[in-house]
Amino acid sequence: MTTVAATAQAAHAHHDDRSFIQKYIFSTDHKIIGIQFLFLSLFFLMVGGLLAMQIRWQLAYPGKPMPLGNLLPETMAPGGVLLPEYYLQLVTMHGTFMVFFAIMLLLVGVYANFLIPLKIGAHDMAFPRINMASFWSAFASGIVMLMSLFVPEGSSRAGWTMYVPLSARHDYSGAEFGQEMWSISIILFGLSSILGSLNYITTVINNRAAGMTWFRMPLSVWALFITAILGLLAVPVLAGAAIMLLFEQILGTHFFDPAYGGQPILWQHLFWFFGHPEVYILILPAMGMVSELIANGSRKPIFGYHSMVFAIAGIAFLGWIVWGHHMFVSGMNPTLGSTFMVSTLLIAVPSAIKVFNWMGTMWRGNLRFHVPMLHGVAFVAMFTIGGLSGIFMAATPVDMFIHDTYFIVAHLHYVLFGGSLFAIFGGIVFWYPKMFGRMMNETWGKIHFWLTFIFYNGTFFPMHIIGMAGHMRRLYDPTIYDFLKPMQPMNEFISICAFLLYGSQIIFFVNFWWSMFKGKKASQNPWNDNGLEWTTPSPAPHGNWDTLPTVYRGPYEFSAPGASEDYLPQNRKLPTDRDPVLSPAAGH
Amino acid sequence: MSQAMAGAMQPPFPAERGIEVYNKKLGMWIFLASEVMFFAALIGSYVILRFGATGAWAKPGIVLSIQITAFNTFLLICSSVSMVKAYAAIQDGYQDKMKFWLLMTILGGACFVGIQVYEYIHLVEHGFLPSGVREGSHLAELVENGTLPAATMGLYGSTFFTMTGFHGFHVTCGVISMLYLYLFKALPGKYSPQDFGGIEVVGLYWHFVDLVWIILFTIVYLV
Amino acid sequence: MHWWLPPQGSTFAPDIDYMFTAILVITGITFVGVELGLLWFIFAYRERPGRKAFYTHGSTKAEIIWTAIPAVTMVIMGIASNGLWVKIKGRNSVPANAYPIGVHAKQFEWWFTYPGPDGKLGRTSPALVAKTTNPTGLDPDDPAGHDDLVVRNQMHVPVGRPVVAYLTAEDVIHSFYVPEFRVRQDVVPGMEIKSWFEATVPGTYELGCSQLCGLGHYKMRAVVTVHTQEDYDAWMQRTAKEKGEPTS
Amino acid sequence: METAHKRPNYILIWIYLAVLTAAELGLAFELPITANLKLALLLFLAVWKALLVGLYFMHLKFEKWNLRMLAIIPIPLALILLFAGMSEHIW
Repeated sequence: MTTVAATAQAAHAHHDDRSFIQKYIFSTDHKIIGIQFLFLSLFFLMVGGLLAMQIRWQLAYPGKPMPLGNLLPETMAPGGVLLPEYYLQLVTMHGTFMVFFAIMLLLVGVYANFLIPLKIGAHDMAFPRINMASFWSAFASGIVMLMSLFVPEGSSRAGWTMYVPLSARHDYSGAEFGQEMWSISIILFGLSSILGSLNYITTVINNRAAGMTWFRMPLSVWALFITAILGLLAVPVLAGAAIMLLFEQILGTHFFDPAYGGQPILWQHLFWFFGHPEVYILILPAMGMVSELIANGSRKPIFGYHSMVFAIAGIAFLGWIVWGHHMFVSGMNPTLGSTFMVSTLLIAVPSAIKVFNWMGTMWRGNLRFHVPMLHGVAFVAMFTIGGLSGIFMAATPVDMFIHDTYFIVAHLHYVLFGGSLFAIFGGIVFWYPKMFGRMMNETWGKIHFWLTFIFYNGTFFPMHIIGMAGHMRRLYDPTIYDFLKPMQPMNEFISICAFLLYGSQIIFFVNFWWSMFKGKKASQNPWNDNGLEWTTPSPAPHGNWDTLPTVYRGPYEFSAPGASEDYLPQNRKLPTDRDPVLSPAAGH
Repeated sequence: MSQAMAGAMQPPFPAERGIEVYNKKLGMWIFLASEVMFFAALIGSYVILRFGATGAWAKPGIVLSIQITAFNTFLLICSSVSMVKAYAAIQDGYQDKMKFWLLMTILGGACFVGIQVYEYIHLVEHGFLPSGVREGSHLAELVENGTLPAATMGLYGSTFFTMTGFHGFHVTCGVISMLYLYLFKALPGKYSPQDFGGIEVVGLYWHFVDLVWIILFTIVYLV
Repeated sequence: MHWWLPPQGSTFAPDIDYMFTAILVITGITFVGVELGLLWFIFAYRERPGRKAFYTHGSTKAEIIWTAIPAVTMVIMGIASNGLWVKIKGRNSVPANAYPIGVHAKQFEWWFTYPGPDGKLGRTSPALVAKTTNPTGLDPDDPAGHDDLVVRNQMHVPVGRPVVAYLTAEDVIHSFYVPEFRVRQDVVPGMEIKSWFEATVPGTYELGCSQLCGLGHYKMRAVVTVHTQEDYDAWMQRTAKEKGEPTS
Repeated sequence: METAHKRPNYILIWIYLAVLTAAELGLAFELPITANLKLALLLFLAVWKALLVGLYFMHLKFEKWNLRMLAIIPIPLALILLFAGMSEHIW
């Protein structure tokens, strides 16, 4: 079966006779699907950012007409002044788009699809057609979510966490179709995510190349593998909860309706039981990729490879028993609060191991500051802030004060933007040659990096300060409160930085599209990296390799003594290397 | 590892690396793991809601018919056995036996769905809805005279229809995929003792659906 | 512009601020250490011609050190926080002599019930809520509720006396939040949650809803006035006179 | 094809399952035992039946440990969710 398929694919590599639609639209090639996911998620990243800009305008200049705001329909912003109902839609959809359709798709959809087969030495995913189904259900889900903004009454207004009863009843939130479309979209998204995850897990377990033992796998593959396990087991819980929410809306069930004995807290348990593993779904792949970028940029083996793997696994394991820290003040059993506090604090340990190991990797390296490396180092610096500010929230008494303030907003953006997005940008630049066969422009990449880095900190660091002063989240007009009025200058400063931050992203998008057609042609291994993906031409052909590579060592053998260059590809056979033993049935 | 051990319960497909379980079967097991979490969300919500309910829960046998469902349970167990018989038959190379048992499984599953649809229609006629008890129905009278507790009937309806509904949906998917196997794989004789992955993989799904029903039958109908 | 935590207005505030500061110091040291280390490495190990990176796969000793130190710190921090947590929110944390005030949240206003001379709150039930005549759903059959005072969007508390808020919500989840008191508690429909605090400084504060509760979330604001006991009693008498019989 | 283990007697498992179902039905009647004991017995029987299906029909008994692990991993997670949710009502 496999061998037959392998031969067929190998034949394709030479002579690709698929039609355009088979090749680029309903493709089963993991690389094309990864690129499809890339376009989809970058689109949602842009849309999500645009929503954030409107939020920031309203917070800085409440009640003033927004520039270009009169382009929006009357139901959103009459005369360019945002309505409260539209503001809540912005808040909800910004969170939903960014978490589900931008970052999660970028990390899991794009990188897992593109990198796993290339990095473990497989022709394709274990189930290429399921992979295609996964993309198209994510696509459908995204369209439904996007459309919900334009139905009568607009999209859901209950925040991306959809706390019931607000989200469950029309007379509480004022949104009917939009709310139902949110649930439907999330159910579709859950399907896509589960199909993707089972594919990634099967592929990593079964389709590794000869010699690619578990502990020779690149850390990005480890991270994506463990992320897939988290997604596989967490997302169905969200799908179940979304189904209950949908039934609450269309069938009139009473799961969350206290008048009939339903429990609003149950939704929070279900949501965060998914939601916390989700947080790690959004950061673990970034951590894995950053390990690649930093090792490559430092020209040094990753410091403590095994403990990096165990730290990923440890974070994933602890991720299941910490969800209650989102609910310390929700009316949850306070004894559970104590338990969740301890498990949450313990997560700091594997996170610290990772940060110190990245620093250990850079220590006495030969640091080459190409654009991906810049993003990798920025990830470490910013993730440190996000991780440390998490400790404040883990301590229950402090959380009681800063919960639902801008301190939380700052924290989560330091992890998701300062962490995940920097890794994503770095990763796009790093693997761009393998995707499109050309390099992205280095100078513009550096300009984009520095502008992003500066304005990003200008946007999110002050949020810690206004959060400490008690600034609540999701306020349409903070000037209603006397104690928040003095913070308006800071809000303006944040907003101006936010606009500049969004503006800086234009550089990236222009660079991205320009390089696709006009960029410098990429060689097979432009970054002098060791991974298997660099042993196939750029861009990688259909089927990846004619004959699968054999692996002789781990992925981070940079600057090894005795090697002629400062890198040593995983598949290069040295005279001292022995071929992996492959019995017909057992091949490790 | 000995050759015999490695080949245990697997068709002798060309060797694949990893844990020596062929991709489809491994993929199905991974999918089932996520299904466990899906049903854990639905069943867990039911248990949590019922455990936390302030009033008593309706006694078994008043709203739901235990007799019909017991028969349905038996039917599903039988279809599980026939599925495993089909699997054993093709392992031994008996094409006709395999086709017979597969057909029996499909019939069993289809009957199960049919009976469940009948049960739903019957329940709705009597006034049992996902939103609770319909005004002026037979069940509303029972609520009025105290046979059924008014406070928890809403939750009862919500959880019952959601759990059994999604189970029924899974059974339907199983029947459809088995029908596909029967028409396009089994009848044209594409299975052999060397290649029966489809039967084994869909069988795993089918047994899982049976297993979920065993739990549901106990905690929804009998407790 | 505030650059620090809000003024301290309750007995919890010093403890919580101390905790906050302690964590800030610990994380601050780590932060400065990591960022300085990164800058140093960026400068010292930048690429120069002819250099080759030091080939190493790690050091078990170093890893044990940087696993153990955070682990110990976190466990200590957990133990320290838990004591405070149990004092604030623990099962039996509400002092026996706490003065009860009913807090009823609905879209988008706060209703406060004061116990009157008998010092007891009347029974309430969601089924009895009527928009204008009985906003909090006081049960007319409960004699303890006959002298209760129901006031909209104004919370008055005596200084130096533990106050326990009985939090109920009518429609969606709200959150009771007074920054100066460092108190926050979600108000969940279908549950009655007790949250206590002791105000220390007389004055006027703002109470905000800090859980998204719908369109008017941003203006779901109430004023908290902390009185001395005498002023409080005077306020109570004045309001009772103004209101006449507050319920039924 | 030779299987390395003796094939279980599927009909015997079927009889087991039928008998256990009958026993459960018997427990559904009014019996002179406490509700909690009844609940415990019913759950015990349900788990027994589920185990029979899992171990014999799904061949978990004859699989290697790593596949069994895969089947077992979600169960503690589901139990954690269940008990955390239930603990809301016992404090």
